Amino acid sequence: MVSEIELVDVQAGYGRAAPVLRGFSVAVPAGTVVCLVGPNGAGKSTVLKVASGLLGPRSGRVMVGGKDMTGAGPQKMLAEGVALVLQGHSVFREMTVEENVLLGGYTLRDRSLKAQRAKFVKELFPVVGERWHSLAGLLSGGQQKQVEFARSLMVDPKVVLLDEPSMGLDPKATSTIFEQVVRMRDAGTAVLLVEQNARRALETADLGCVLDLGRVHISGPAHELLADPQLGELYLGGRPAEKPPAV
Amino acid sequence: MVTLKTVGLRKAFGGVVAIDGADVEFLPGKVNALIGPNGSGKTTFFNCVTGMIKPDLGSVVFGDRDLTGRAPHVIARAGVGRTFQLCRTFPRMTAVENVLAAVRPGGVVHGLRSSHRRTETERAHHWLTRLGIEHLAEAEARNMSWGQQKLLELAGVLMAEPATILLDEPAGGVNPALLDRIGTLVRELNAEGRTFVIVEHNMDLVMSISDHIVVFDRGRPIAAGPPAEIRADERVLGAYLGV
Amino acid sequence: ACGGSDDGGGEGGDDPIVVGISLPLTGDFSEPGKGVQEGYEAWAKITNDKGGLLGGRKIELKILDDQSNADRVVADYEQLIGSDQVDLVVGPFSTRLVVPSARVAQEYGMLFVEPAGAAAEVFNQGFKNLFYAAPAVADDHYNHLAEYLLALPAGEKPKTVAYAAMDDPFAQGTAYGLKKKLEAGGVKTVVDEVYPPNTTDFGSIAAKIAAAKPDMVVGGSQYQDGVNLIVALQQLNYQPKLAAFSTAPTNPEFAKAIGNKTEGILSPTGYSQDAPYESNKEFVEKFKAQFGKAPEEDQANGYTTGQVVGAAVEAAGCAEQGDCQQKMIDWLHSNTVDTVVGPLKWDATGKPQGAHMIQQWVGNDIKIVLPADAKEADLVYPKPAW
Amino acid sequence: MPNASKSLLSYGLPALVLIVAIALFPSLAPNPYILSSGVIVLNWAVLATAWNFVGGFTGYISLGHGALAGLGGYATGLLITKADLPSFGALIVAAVLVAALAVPIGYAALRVRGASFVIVSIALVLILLLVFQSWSSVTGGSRGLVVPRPFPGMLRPDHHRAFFFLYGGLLLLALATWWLLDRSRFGMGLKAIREDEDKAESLGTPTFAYKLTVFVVSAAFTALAGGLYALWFGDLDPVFQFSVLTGSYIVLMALLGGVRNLYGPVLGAIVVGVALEYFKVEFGNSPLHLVTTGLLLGLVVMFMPDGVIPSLTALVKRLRNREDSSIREVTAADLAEQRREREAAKS
Amino acid sequence: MLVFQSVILGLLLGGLYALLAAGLTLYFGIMRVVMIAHSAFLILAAYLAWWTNDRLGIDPLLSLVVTVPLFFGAGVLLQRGLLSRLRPATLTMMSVLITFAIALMIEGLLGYAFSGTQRRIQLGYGTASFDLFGARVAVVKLIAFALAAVSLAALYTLMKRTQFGWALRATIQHRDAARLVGIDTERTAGYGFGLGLATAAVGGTALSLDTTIYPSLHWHWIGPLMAIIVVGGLGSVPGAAAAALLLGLAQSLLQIPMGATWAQTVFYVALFATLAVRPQGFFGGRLAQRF
Ligand SMILES: Nc1ncnc2c1ncn2[C@@H]1O[C@H](COP(=O)(O)OP(=O)(O)OP(=O)(O)O)[C@@H](O)[C@H]1O
Ligand SMILES: Nc1ncnc2c1ncn2[C@@H]1O[C@H](COP(=O)(O)OP(=O)(O)OP(=O)(O)O)[C@@H](O)[C@H]1O
Ligand SMILES: [Mg+2]
Ligand SMILES: [Mg+2]
Repeated sequence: MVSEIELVDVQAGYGRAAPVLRGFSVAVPAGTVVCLVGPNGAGKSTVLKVASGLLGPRSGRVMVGGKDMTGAGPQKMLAEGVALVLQGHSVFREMTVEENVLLGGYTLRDRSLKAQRAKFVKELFPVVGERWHSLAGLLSGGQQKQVEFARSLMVDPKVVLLDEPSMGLDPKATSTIFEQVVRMRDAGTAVLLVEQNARRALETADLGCVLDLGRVHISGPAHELLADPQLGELYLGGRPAEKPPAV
Repeated sequence: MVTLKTVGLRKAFGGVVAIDGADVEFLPGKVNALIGPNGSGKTTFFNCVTGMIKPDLGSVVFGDRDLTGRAPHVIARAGVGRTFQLCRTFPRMTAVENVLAAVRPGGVVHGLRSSHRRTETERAHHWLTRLGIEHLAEAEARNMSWGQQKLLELAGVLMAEPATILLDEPAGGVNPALLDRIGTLVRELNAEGRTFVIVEHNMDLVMSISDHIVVFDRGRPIAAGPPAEIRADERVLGAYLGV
Repeated sequence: ACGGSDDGGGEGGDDPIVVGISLPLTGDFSEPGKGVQEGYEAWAKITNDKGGLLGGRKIELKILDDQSNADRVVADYEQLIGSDQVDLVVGPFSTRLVVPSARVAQEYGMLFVEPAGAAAEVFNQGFKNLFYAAPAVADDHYNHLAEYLLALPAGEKPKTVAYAAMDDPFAQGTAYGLKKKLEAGGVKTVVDEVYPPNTTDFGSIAAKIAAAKPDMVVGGSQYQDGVNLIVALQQLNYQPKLAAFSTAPTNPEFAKAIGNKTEGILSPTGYSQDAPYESNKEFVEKFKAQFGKAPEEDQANGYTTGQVVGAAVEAAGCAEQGDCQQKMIDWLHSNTVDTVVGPLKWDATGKPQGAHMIQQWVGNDIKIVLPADAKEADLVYPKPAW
Repeated sequence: MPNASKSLLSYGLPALVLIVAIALFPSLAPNPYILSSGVIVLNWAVLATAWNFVGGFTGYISLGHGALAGLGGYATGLLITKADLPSFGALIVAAVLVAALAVPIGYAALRVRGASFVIVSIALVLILLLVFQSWSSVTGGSRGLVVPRPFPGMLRPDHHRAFFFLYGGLLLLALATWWLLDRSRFGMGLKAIREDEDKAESLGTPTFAYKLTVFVVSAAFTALAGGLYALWFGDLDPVFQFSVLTGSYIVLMALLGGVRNLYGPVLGAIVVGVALEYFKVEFGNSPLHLVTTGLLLGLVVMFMPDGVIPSLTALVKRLRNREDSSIREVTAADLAEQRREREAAKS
Repeated sequence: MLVFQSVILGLLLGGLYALLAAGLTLYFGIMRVVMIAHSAFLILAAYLAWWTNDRLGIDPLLSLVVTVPLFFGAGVLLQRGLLSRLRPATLTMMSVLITFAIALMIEGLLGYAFSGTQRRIQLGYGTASFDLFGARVAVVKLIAFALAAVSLAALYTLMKRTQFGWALRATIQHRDAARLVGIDTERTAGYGFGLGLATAAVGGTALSLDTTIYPSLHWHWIGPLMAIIVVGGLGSVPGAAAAALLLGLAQSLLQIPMGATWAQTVFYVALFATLAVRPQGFFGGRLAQRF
């Protein structure tokens, strides 16, 4: 079976510095959620930047739908159906929420489709509708994150790359996002998910992949990784519920 | 040990009322948590308390000092340190310099003393080590990943040793394995007598380390109490946890 | 003039006499600067064609560009005197540059004849080595016009005058020289505007003048500001009985620049191609041959400077740094030199003792109308509409 | 400590070279013209170093320092002519006055950051030009101001020599001050402001007081250089004293050398100052000197935005060890291992 | 009477200021580039208009046909070749210097090609004027004003109403995010810059109709224009236009009691007043930094 997106033996890094990714491979088939976890600075965001075309790999290949897209920019990648939601905050701060969301559909020619999608995301994230006309940069951190996610939902990509989508979100919004991930998977989308909320993410994901120092440390079905005690200690944190509550 | 509290704090941005008459009192010498849904005013509350923005009404009281509307550096010197939600580091300084820069420089004249003193540098390395980013000591902050910067910022605040530490989402983007250690760290520092106020959406962390939780909704506190009580509070469940 | 030239020529052989000059070939004053340069070049060529000075020593010009900048002009003279060891230096263009460069020359003990420092401040710096090679300083440019106007019968005398002057020692000096004399003669000043040298929009100044409806308008102008002011006045359809502007109307481009609406405009001038002085005929003729055009005032100023220095050299019988310079200075202080602008003599401060002629646009030509003994046409007053 | 020897190499050695060069230059200069060019270059060096107090530490780029120098010059000249102060007394008083004036100027200008500050600094030059041109009853307007000679009767070459040493002393003083600030906490605070002003403030740095102080210090040195220039040069004209071009030459010099480095501005001043003289000789007859200056500035910004000194150091470093990874790399397992060891050692 | 005449003159002048400031606003407010060379390009365009008229004898307005596309192209090249290579973190500061360098080069080349002489277009209708309720309105000034008004309106519409305007703003605010929604950020930023320079072409031509030009004239324009965009609120085209009209008017009226020189200070007084009272400008403008 052809994977929707596949990175093969990728080497990548920033500027002249030593490589961040050193022979990294991952494949995400359609209708699958692959979760990437790893310590801070392991190179998770770098993987997504390479997969979306923001960062060209030094060597290795990037395949989309079986096609070699190595070195293609984000515009071409988007045309092939690859979309990325960045880590941190990437709203257009001095544009309104409306402009932000509608720009998500920049590549859509069909106006009615755009309107329909906008309506859908407004319903999904009530705050987007409520603050439709305010400048996005004025929203709270979590609200901005929701606008960003809403923006990415304006198109209907084949591959979705999510970089810590739940960061800064309250439990309700986090659930919405995970529900949406599941819904996308069920619709046949390939999802590559980076999460520090690792346990929750692995519970949702089909496959897991632990990244450390730019290499795959271990990969396999998500539930198996969850059960691995050594992994738990090194990457996933002890299960807080098992600890005696602090006084 | 001094108490941090606000009385009738209010801040509106145009039509949006971010904080709506908040009376909040944090327990001195304890780990306090401030939780609430997105947009409930937590960050704005921090900004008001630390002088980054001026409240429209109400006052911020620190012990017996009224610090309402004072400049941020004045409040910082009164012993309140903070981190930012969208983390802020000094991008073209190395990690060690970032941490060293957090040592309170004091007034202009006082500031003429040499920096980089041996003991201080050692302390800076100490904090980097404890937060697991010692290997990045000579790297510039702009070349770090999100989580690494988050940790670096935390190291800076800890280096400054304020009596009261406000953390805005310290766990956002930090690897869970490290999170446990941050929790332990907070507890240790708290045992040394520091007061913490932590804004956080990671409920596991909040519940495990805090002594006292204040819940915000739409700019005002709707509940306050120990974790067990908050966990059982229906208003909290409805407003925040969404169950 | 005296026999010493033969001895001088004997020892110096035919070493050229190097004359160092700094001129604003670029920057704000580059146009007049180039004019002065042509004057200097004409002087060197004409003199050399006649066999040079001191019995056979040719003149060699060393010209540096000061970019119209005072720092540069000082560095230039510093370089010319200190490093290039020139024999003589002569002045740059514009009052702003003359004062600093005269000081350098003074501190190296050099004679300094200059073609362009017409403003009063040049002469109250206490320079002992400076000579202005032109008939009159700025304040005296309009002397003949003032006399003429004040001599008119009471009914015809202009009653009100508007002055607009560029904030520049020279340009302002011309207008204020006239203002002082007219005010003393009871003529009222109704507008007195000073604008910075870089002004390009004259709408408001013109509006103010037009609204005051004075009988006469006087512009203390360089070139372009004068043109702009006249155009702005014409846009407002203001018709004075008399209009006098310094410098601008004598420029060959002037008529075209204001769309040929030049009727009756007055201007002082220190030089006329048709002036009857002996050396002038030679100058005009040879200048035309060299540059293919007739000389204007700037060219004449440069040439005059050369003539003055040349006379001093011949009189002193030498041309080099050192004691010779003081000899030349002393000679110039006590003698008169014949030049293309007439005989020149100086007071102790180096100020020349003469006045300018007044020209007026009549038909499509500019003619000398004052003083009476030099006039080519009668002054038309009140002037026709422009 | 290796740090100490490194700082001796990067601070002490150049200082020694500089002192020796200043001491010897006047006797080596072949003629007074070269000596006067030396004075000009040293003037630039002082100005660029003074500028670097603001530009290098706080990152606020001022195109208006030319105006502060002009103010220093005019203040010196006016104090001599109008208040009858002795020349060097006037110089000191003028520097103090300009420093005092820098407080309100800084107060207005430093309220805004980034690009707005640049605009304000340009506006400062233009407004002072207007004032000094128009207020002619005091300043002499566009007629200029003549500053009496401090050493009347001194011959010009000796005059140059005296001022060369005065400027040399001032430069060393400015460099020493910069160095002291650089290694102080005050300097650290200023650098923090350069990186992130809000963050610095939240850490307890009184950012405004810091910025203002360093601006005043910078203004004082700039005014001293400007005043010295007035004494040396003797003629002040608003058009040249208050020129954006002067300010931009200063910026060019500082940037070229490297603003984060003690000797960067001096090096830049020497390179650009000498180049300016050279261009003048080479292209004297055309406005191409503007083009070459522009080109040089453009090249610096595009290819060496950090300046010559840092670029060279980086190059040397790269040639020495090809793989640029000063960062130790550790995996989560390594970290866990280290921690365990430490804990074991503790107990 | 004099006051009314001054009001007319002030408004006509303000219109020109508005157009020129709009270009600056475009770079500065939207692209974070401080474009010191804007007024140098302005003078360049004015020179080209003068040259067309002087050498070819045709109306200077016709030079627009060439200068507008030429400047647009130059803007695209400038952005792609130079500005886009600057580090985003230091873009604002470094752009000051690089555009300053360009200004110097333009000034130097103009001086080289046309000498430092002041030039002025000589038009048949140069001194023509008509009466408006007792005030005189010069035809050339009215033409300049009309050019400015039309270009401003076009610019505003383009920025607010078109897909391109949105894309441009998005590109500047978060380049990576803009690329990720499918915007060709390089091209967009290049076109944006070209647009700004195109306004300089129009403004320069309008300027050349009724004033003198010389190579170093651009310094004279930088101050007032910068003041206008700060007063108007960095980044707001309507704000810049309003501030321009207001300050043009104020300058013109203040010349009556204060004279030309002191009247110019109104720009700087307004600048400092704005910074003291409302640093973000009086007519909208940029978002304050959020924590
Ligand atoms: N712009 C950059 N320039 C240079 N180095 C960078 C840059 N961004 C990241 N790095 C380095 O690359 C490594 C991997 O970074 P990356 O952002 O991919 O990590 P990550 O796994 O996403 O971490 P986190 O969980 O903290 O987000 C880090 O060590 C970091 O220091
Ligand atoms: N500068 C501002 N201008 C306008 N509105 C603002 C501003 N700052 C905050 N707000 C609004 O105030 C409300 C509270 O924001 P705040 O950032 O305090 O929320 P928060 O509790 O920190 O949320 P989160 O958990 O998402 O970080 C939000 O609705 C936000 O849009
Ligand atoms: Mg990451
Ligand atoms: Mg928040």
